[in-house]
Amino acid sequence: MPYGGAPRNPWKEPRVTLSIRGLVKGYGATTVLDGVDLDIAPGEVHALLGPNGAGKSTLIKCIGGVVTPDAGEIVLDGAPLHNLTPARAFEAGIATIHQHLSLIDVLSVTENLFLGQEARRAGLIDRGAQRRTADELLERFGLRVPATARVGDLPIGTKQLLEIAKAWHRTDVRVLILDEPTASLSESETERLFAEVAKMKERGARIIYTTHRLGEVFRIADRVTVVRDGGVALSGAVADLAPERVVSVISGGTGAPTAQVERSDLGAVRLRARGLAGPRFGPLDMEVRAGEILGLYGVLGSGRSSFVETVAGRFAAVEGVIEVDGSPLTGRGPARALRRGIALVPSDRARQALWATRSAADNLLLPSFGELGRLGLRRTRRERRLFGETARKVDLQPPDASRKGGAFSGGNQQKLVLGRWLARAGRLAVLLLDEPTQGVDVGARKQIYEVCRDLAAGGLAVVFASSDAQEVQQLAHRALVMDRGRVIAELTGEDITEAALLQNAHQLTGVTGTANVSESHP
Amino acid sequence: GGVQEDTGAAGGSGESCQRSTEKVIGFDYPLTSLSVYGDLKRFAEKRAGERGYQVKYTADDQDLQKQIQNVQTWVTQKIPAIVSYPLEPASMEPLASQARSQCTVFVSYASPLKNQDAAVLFSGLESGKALGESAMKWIKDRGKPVKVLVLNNRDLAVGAQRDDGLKSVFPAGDADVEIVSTQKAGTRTDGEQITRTVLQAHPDLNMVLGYNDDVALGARQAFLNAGKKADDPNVFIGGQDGSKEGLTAVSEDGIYRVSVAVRIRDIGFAVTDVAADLLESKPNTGVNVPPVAIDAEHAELKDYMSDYS
Amino acid sequence: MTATTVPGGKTAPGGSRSAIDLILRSALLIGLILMVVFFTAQSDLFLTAGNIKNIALSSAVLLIVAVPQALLVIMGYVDLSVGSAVGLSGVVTGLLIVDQQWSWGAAVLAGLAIGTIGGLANGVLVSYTRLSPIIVTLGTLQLYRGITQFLREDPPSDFGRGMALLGRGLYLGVPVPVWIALGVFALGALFLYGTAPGRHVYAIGVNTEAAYLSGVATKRLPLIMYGVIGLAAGLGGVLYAARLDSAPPGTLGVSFELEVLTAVLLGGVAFSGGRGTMFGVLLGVVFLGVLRNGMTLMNVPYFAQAMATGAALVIAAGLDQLGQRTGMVRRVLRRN
Amino acid sequence: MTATTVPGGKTAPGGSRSAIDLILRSALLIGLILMVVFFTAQSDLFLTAGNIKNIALSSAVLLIVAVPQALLVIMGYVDLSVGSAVGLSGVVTGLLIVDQQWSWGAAVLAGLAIGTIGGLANGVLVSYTRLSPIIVTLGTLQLYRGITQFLREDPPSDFGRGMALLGRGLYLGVPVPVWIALGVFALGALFLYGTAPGRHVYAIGVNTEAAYLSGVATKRLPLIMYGVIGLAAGLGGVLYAARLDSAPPGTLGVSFELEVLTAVLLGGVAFSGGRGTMFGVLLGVVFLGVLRNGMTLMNVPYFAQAMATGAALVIAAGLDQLGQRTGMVRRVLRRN
Ligand SMILES: Nc1ncnc2c1ncn2[C@@H]1O[C@H](COP(=O)(O)OP(=O)(O)OP(=O)(O)O)[C@@H](O)[C@H]1O
Ligand SMILES: Nc1ncnc2c1ncn2[C@@H]1O[C@H](COP(=O)(O)OP(=O)(O)OP(=O)(O)O)[C@@H](O)[C@H]1O
Ligand SMILES: [Mg+2]
Ligand SMILES: [Mg+2]
Repeated sequence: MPYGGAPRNPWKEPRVTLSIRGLVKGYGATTVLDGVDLDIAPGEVHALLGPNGAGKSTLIKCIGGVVTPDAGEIVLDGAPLHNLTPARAFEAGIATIHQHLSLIDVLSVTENLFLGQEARRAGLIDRGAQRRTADELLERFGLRVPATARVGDLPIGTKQLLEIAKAWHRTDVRVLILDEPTASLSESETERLFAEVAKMKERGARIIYTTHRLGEVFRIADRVTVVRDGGVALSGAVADLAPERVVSVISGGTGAPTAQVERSDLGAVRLRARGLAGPRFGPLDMEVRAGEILGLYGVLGSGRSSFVETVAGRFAAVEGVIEVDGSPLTGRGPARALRRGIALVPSDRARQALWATRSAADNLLLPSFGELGRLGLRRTRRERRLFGETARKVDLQPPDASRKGGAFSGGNQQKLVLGRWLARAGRLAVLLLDEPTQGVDVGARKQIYEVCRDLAAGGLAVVFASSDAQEVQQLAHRALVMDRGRVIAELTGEDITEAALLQNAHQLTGVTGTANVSESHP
Repeated sequence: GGVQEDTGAAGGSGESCQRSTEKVIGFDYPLTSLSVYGDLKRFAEKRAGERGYQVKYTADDQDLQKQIQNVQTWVTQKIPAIVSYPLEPASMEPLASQARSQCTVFVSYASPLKNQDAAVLFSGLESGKALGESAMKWIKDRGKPVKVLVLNNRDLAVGAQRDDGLKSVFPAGDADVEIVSTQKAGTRTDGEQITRTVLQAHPDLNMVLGYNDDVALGARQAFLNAGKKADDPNVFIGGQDGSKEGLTAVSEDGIYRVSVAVRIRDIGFAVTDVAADLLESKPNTGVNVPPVAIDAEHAELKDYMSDYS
Repeated sequence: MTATTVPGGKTAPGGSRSAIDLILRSALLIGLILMVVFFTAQSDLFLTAGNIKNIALSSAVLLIVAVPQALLVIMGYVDLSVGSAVGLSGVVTGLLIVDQQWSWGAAVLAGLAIGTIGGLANGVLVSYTRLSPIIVTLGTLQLYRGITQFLREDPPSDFGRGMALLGRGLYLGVPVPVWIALGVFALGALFLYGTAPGRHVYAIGVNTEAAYLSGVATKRLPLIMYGVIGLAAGLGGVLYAARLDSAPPGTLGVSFELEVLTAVLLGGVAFSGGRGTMFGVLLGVVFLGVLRNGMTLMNVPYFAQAMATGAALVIAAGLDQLGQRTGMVRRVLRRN
Repeated sequence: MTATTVPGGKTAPGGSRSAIDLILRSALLIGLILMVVFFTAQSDLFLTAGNIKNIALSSAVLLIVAVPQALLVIMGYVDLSVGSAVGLSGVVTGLLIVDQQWSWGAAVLAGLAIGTIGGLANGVLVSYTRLSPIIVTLGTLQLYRGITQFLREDPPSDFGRGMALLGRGLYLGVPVPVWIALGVFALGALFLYGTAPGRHVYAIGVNTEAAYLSGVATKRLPLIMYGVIGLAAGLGGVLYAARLDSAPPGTLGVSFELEVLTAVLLGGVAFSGGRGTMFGVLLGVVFLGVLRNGMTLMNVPYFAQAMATGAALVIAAGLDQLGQRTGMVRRVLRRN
């Protein structure tokens, strides 16, 4: 039950819409949105699609009062909304779940759910009331974390669900905006989310839904709008739109990623884990060969990130050995791992990978500056050349060396991080990617897959963890399904289908002790 | 209301008191960074040794709050006798009266208090005067106009007293005297830096009067650094305290012409003697050591210097 | 599933948080206890009612200003001008009584007002125009000191009975300033743990952006808090003046800001913001008070006191860290 | 849509940074210029070769320590113990010459060594055991001062010709300390812009976790930098002692740390780390030097100097902000 006053009865509401007219927004020199129109009726789920950097989040920020549009108006139930702030937006009944988490790590789950909307009694926080609502929300979203848990200790997926849950008790929601809510969710969480969205829909909320996982669109959306190059490139009812059409509009003709071709000519074993155990995973054994792309699939908390991060040296292995090209990895720390050619593209871009206030050049070349220099001094010409080449390979948009990392769109930020290792591929043996295409559009996704394949073809061993079954199917030569830190199933080539992955990951959930199926593989 | 003052029975007087037999004296000297401090302690302890007393010290690092806290601690601790150099006399009064009300001997150092059993005085006012007078004398003898830089520090009570003393006799409306600059200086570094700059503005600057030897020595250094001769007859630099370095500089008979000194030995001894006498109920109203302007010709220069290790 | 991966995690601030932190802090607490034991062994005067009263009295003003300072620092701000604010309000109060013959009550109110205004000035500059808190308050540190010395060159003194009671009076055998300090502490704790703005303090400190997106008043709250710390500094200045029965413009409150900062950080408040508890702050203040008092009792020479204090700070910081580490989860998050 | 850019970026990554920031800083630069104009109008002595040399000399040691301090702050660390480190090394050098009859060269090296050791001690505590930099260096600030006063109660002085040349000698008409300061500045700039570790300084300051995962030595680099700032402080102490031809244990370098911090922040280095330029630091140092010198020349009374300095800091901070705002992207990044 939403906290704060009795909800007005949605069925009595007139069927007028949320309508956006001629919205214009630019950052500095660049115009992002150039006259966007959008209408959403009560009880409608409207999918807002577009390539990275198209301006989806910007549009959403305008509606949520985070940024002020340069022109255009936003009308809700006939009343135009002027100079919005996040606080005012809440009052108007607009609840936004932003693409980037807005949770406070040191506060408890409950306190985060109520942040800015606390239940008060006599000027003090009504902990009892908050706690009750919190428990109910956690139940609804199937989150089995204590309401007193410190959010900073929760895995990213759990955080994502909490972020979403925040909107559910806010002031009677008239507009619900979800900006890539499933980016770091796995199937089961996604299902729960959709169920809740459906309820919201019944209550007559207008729902804007942004995603790069097009499958979802055709499951829950009523209408679709694709923004591209500052304007609306396509708008219509889901019913009369073919997926291929949508994809090609978004990707500007690039088309969707193609499925992986079977590899037979695998090289020598480059990465081997023997009885490796670390925080929240293991012990497990694993081999990855030169030219092979290995996918790790599993539900949230199954230990994939912990595993790859341990291999990359972020955590110390509790037991077991990691071998690169046959010789064991000694010492600790990413620097050591890197020297042995192990590189990681981490899952939490903002926290683990990006220098938001530094230039694209610094973000892309930081690990390479040393090697590019001579006698300890940098050689900017070589740096510029390498930046140019790499930016081209990953198709960075815009390919501007001096632009701040934080000013790139999600997908392009990811390209920066990937490019960081591509730029020194020659020195790598193993590339680890954690949720490599989180928040990346179909076009960029395709390019990232191609980069990964090139790297593998170049003799690297590539290992990626993903919560997106489709991604595993498309990218992996071989897939391991993980649960509670153990490998519970292995699939190769043709057998890697979304269905198979989901089935293994879920039906086996709860079965313990079936560890180390993977011992049997070559 | 329920609130009463925390000063015990007000103003206990010396006679009516039963003094402690414990032979301990607390010497609270806040300006630990002054170069005279070490020798002062030495003499106080020398005499204490002779009379079988132990001397304790505080660490106020020139901080009024800390001084009050520390003396307060001593009062509660019932140290038999306290000799205190109050950074801020008014602030010491309540403590002094509280101390005396519990029959602790309270001797004030450098500036007199209302609540005190006795005082070891060397007037800051007199000290400033003495410096001013010898400066005026030098000007008269020389009979040429001078440009003066005054380095004062009124943040400290003693600094203010010395400054007042100086002002009262200097320049006394003398037409030949032009005070081109008056600046606050706390340390030798300040003295050097400020003098260096003022020398830029007034290359003919030829007199610096410092509120203590440290800043004056800084000024002297600035002159030397500016290439002035160490015995330039046209330059007068004067300081106060009669610190070891100050007197050494004076003895070199150069531009550092005066340091107004009080006999460190006498004061050090007095600190112990006054307190000890009172503890032993011998009458002692304290001492007043007169500040003397010591110049190179001064007869006692050697004796003063011999006080230092 | 994920539930299992989260060991209890009762570490969020709030009722539960303060409890945990009590344990987290305990390392420092143990350090304090050891120190007390040591001093008691050294001097039988240490653990006397009179001496404890001393320590409390000399820690009172520090605590009064440390509480709002901690709140600011947790929010990611800081006020370094408190030293001069203390001086300014003390001197203003003093000269109003002495030169203008104001009643002490009125003068005290004026002193508090001055402090508050000074604080709000900082607040406007820092939270609305987004200037660097450190540089701005370093500036006003000088500015307020200058004004103080401009107002009066030599100290006003002799403020009469009312002030005497305020500064040195006893109520139920406990000095008035100590009562006030305890009141301030209680209010601070209630605010931080009991009220919504209290929660927002952490939110702003950890992630201003996120707090803003959640509709928290990310600018007003710091502004108000600067006003509060100004008020607290004003109170401190008044109490000092009352206790000293004089207000030296050049020295009243000098370097007090560093003492406050030391106490706050010693108490485990992270300068980068987002972390800290009221209990920790109390601990930091008491730690410093006990250390100074004990060393004077033991007649430690001044240079040795400096060394000991320095060493104590470093060790205390170490103990605090130790406390932090005990949080299992934190160890994981802090890569190791 | 965002096609307003050239592939590969028109300017060198390093070059562009400093170039952009040069413009960013310009607001403060203009403030400085206005100040110079003002003082020149006030006193025709201000813009004389002699006085400029004098300003340079007064700013030399400040610059020498401000450069490594800036690098530390950009990395998100800080060293507040430099004031005492200056005192310690100055006194050690002095007493080795005076009491131990060491040659001045040897004594100077010893002074530098002491400073470096002190710095490394801070570094180990801060970067390896992860103690709070502020609290630790506030501790060593006291510790080193205590040691200094323990070593020698009254100032050693009269260091002879070698020291005199070091502290006051001229080379090509420019004081030796100024040459040294310029050298340090050049090295600092070369390091920050011309070397890989220089880039890492920013990376650590902006996002330590990301730097760590990218193989940056997130602990060794700060440690080394603490050693360097210790060395610089040692150098500063030696130069002070040389110029004063004496080293007062109680006062040499007192509150120097605040001066350094002020200059660095004034120069637009963000205390929270990640932002700052060498040019800005130079600007901050010069700004303070000119201000102090000009006011002394004009014989401004003490309290007025305090007020003016305070106001100047606040205004300068404002100008710096203004500079920041000119960067479009930054505006947005700072949640518009
Ligand atoms: N703070 C900012 N400063 C400057 N430019 C920005 C900023 N935020 C976004 N932009 C630019 O605005 C454009 C739109 O960004 P936005 O995040 O809205 O795209 P998006 O459609 O949400 O992309 P994604 O699908 O990756 O989330 C991008 O080109 C981005 O570079
Ligand atoms: N309970 C936890 N305590 C501390 N850190 C955690 C916890 N769970 C995950 N993490 C860390 O948070 C980051 C992301 O969490 P994530 O859930 O992706 O990792 P995971 O536990 O390996 O599960 P997954 O299989 O979903 O990756 C990783 O660095 C992981 O090590
Ligand atoms: Mg987006
Ligand atoms: Mg993961």
